[in-house]
Amino acid sequence: MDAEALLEVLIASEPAARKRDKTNRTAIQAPVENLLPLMKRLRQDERLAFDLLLDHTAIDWLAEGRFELVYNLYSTIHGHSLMVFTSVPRDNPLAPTVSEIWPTAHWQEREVFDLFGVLYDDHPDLRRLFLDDDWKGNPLRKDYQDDSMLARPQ
Amino acid sequence: MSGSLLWMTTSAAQASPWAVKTLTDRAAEALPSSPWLTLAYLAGSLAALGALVSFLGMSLIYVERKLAAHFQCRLGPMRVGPHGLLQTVADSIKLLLKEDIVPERADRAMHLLAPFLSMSATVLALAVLPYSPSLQIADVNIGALYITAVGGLGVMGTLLAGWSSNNKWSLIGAMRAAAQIISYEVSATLALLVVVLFAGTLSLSGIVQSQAAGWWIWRAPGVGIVAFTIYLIASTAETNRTPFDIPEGESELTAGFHTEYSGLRFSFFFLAEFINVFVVSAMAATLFLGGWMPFRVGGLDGLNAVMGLLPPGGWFLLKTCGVVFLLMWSRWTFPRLRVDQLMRLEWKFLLPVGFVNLAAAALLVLWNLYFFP
Amino acid sequence: MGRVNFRDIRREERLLGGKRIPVAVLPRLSRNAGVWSAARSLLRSMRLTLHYLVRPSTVATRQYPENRATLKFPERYRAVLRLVEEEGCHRCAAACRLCEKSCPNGSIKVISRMGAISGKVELDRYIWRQDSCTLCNACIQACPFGALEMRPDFENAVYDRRLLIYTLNRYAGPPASVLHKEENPEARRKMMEPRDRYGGPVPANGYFLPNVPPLGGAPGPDAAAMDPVAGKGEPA
Amino acid sequence: MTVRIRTLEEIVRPPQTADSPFSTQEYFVNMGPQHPIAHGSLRLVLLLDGETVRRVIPAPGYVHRGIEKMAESLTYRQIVHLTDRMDYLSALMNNWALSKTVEEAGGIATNPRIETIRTLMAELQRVQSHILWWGVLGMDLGAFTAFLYAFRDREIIGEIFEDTIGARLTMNYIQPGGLMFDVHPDFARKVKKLIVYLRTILDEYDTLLSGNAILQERLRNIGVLTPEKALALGCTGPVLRASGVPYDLRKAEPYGVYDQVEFDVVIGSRGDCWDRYYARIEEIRQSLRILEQLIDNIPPGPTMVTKFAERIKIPEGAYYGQMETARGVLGVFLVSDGRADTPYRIHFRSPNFNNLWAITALAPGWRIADLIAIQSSLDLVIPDIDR
Repeated sequence: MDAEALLEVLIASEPAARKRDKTNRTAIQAPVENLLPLMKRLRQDERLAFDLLLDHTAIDWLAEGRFELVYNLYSTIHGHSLMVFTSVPRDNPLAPTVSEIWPTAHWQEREVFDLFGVLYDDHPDLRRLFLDDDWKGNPLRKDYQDDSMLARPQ
Repeated sequence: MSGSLLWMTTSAAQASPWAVKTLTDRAAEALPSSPWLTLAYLAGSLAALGALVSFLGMSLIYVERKLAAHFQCRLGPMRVGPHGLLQTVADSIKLLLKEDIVPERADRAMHLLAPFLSMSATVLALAVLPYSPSLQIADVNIGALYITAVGGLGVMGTLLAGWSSNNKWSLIGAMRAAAQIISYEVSATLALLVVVLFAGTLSLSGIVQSQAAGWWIWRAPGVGIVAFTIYLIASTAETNRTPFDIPEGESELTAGFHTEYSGLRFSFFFLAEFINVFVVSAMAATLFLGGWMPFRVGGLDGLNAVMGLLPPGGWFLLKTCGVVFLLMWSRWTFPRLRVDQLMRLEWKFLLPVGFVNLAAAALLVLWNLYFFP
Repeated sequence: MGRVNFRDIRREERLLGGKRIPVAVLPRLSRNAGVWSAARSLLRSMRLTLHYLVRPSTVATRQYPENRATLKFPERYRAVLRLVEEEGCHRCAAACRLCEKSCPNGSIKVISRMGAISGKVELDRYIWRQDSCTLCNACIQACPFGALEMRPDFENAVYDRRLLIYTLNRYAGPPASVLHKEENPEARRKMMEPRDRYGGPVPANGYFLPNVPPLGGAPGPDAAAMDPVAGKGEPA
Repeated sequence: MTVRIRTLEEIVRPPQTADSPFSTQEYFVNMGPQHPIAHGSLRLVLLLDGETVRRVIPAPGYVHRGIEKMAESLTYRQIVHLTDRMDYLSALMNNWALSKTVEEAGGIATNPRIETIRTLMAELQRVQSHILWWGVLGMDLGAFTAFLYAFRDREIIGEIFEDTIGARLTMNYIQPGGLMFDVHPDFARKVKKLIVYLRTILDEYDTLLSGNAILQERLRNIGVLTPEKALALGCTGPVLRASGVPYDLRKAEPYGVYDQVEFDVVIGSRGDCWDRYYARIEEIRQSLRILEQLIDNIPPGPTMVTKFAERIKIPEGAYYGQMETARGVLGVFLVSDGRADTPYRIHFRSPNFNNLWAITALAPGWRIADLIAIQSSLDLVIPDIDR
């Protein structure tokens, strides 16, 4: 399916979703409340059939007070790809887990939890991935500070 | 049948131009003359044994390292001494000087004892090996049985080491070792029995003498080579070497049963392994390749005379080195087997084949169906 | 059942995402290798190792300290950063610090001064931290004068890591393009103020590393600026 | 809300003591971070029942350097040298993945010469990486000789890199806008020699290990990964292809000059360790085919299309670029706020990260020795997982 047809199908099935600009791939933006049903449809709808979750990560928009979550999908059946964006507020970063749909999200969400502190609802094993369990703070947040951080040489 | 056996041993003894005189015999001769002489003799032999063991171990380690290197397109040790000849000496000195660490929660007494148990079991086997007609410590009349029994003792050291280290990897290694060694001893013994059947004696020098007309590996048609192969495989497994090194299995269990050992005690395990390789190779040479007996074919006196030019001790060394080379060659070629594959190989393949082979050998002996009976 | 050769690879086309993709499909290995074929395969691999054992010419080892005389490294090999020298003069014309800015981890510090004789900004000290340099070549690509180069001199071991921070230029003063115009050797020498490898703000004089006492003498004036922890990497 | 944050200690509690001296019990054991199998520093917490693996809990992070955080304060050119240090065995492909994404986002068009040399270098690197992996697999399974043969042959490719790039491992060669150097004059001659040599050497590898009955027994039918499961677990690269999915970005989304060369995507028929093993060996042969087609056809042109001093600015937006490295799909997710010459956020989707995760599904039920085989067949590079 080409990009426009894909978007058409998506927006028809998920009215809350809209196209996201300023990306180099087809991308949609969806509110976090509608994320889980949307993701389920993306996986199960035969016209979409996104069977490979390549990547999941987050962006910390400090000034706007939100985290943007990104899901990067690919379909080995149709050969199309899609980026799904959603936002969660920084003071209550709670998102649904998609690890039931794509088991690979299990780890990717743990990485985001570890480095950004985004919490995933119903995640089967929400633990820090890289850092110690007693680590303070989430290093990839823009306001993270610790004693051994170096400033960029000018 | 007993008649034929009796005939065989006596004929072998008569055919042999070598009179066997063991060191124990000589000691017994010296004993009445002076107790001091006996004492000196004992001390001397102890020192000689120690020297032999460390020399054997170190030279085997050197040979192994060099061989491994050249199998792998490397040079191996080159720095200490010419072509790295003194490398193992330097390594042993280093090991001796290293701290001997006992893990805090280890069973201290057992932990300290285990390497010595391992070592003594292998060294005990050296006592009955016939190196040459004039060089054998004791010609026990059940030599073959003795070797099997003493070899089984070695597993105690391994098991104790793994247990007392209080380390899970060590324990897994020890358990694997116990299972493996005990299983493969069965096959090794079955292969050994084939030769015992043909030779009609359990005495090792008797077995050597019985090969005056030819080595059992070819003189016993078919069964000889099969028994030799089984013995070689089983004994490689008993010495815990690749492809049967699963008790140590470096990439699996770090170092298996000796993970927690360091310094002198580690070197004991190390040395024991190499002495074991020597014992196993010497046994294979003695049983199947005629021990110190030159290459002889019954009836071909010309050939036999030419072969007799090399002294028996030389023949023994040559054959043992050949078997050692075979073991090292396979070690540096093959990947490691898995535990269950190892057990399957033993119980489902080697053991049945060994039994059939033994039965066939018994029939051959019964009907005198072998060369130069 | 005949034994499947593991090298019987089938060429086909498969569909992926609507595209036809040429594929090479590996065969399924047969259930069990027979005793004979197994033994043969083992013997074949033993023959291979024996092949190498009996041919000493196949040994790949290079004996390093012994072969120093014949050891040749490729021209482009990156091991140490050096200032390009033209008859004893460097080429750093403006001390413009482009290299310093291009360095991803702050391994370079260029100290410039106003030349008393030339009246222009000239290089005072070119300090390189070999201990943190990743040899990424960015400084060399950034230099507009071609004043820097990487050399394949790889024997750089020292017993004290403070010794890995040092001055690259042998003198403070104008570059080769200026000096070579000066005919009078006496005048030329006057424009070149010698600089030692260690000294001034450079560590041998007291660069601070955690838990490592200075080599001796008081810390230089810029020592704190060179220290990533105390000075936050910000030169004063 | 059912968010429950857990810790490793919570999971790895010592089990209850056995009721009677004869009952068995499962036990936890740490494999790594210091263990011969952890090439690097990987910690696997195993729940064992005797020799049988019941559960694997990977605990990565021992080589975590915060590359993504560091990259936020570096310019796009400077980040390239950090990508060398992720999957150091595919350093050039990592360089390329970042450069490609930056070029795509910043609207930099390269020329055919640059793309051809990049493709050649990437394929050389793939061959080198697979050869090293072959040796390491041999070592993991106890065949130490394979390891040294692999290192001997890897050296030849290392020397080709040294000639052109001046480094062997962390090369920083492929940069946004071009290449650091043009290829060495000797490059084509040496690569042609290498192709001939490797063809014979690969047959030797087959004799030493692939054809060896012991190795086949160790790999055949172990750790079977079905295509559905492989996709669900996010596996890519040879791991996914061995399961029968011909997903190779060189074909699926051709970049470089891959659309101009002929090669086959190697796929397995069962998805066991053997397929993952032999797929890589066969991939070396396919890479040699690609090298052969390109080595005489390097078009002329400059090797850098931008000036180095020129600052690369990327318009505001989120960009995703990806590439097939020796281990799978390396994705670069790049967010620019359009103001600075540094990325606002950069994220690397590393292939090993997802491939390691597959071990938790593959290993349970197999023995410790099989776990070794499974882990080797996944070809993990730990610094790439941790970043």
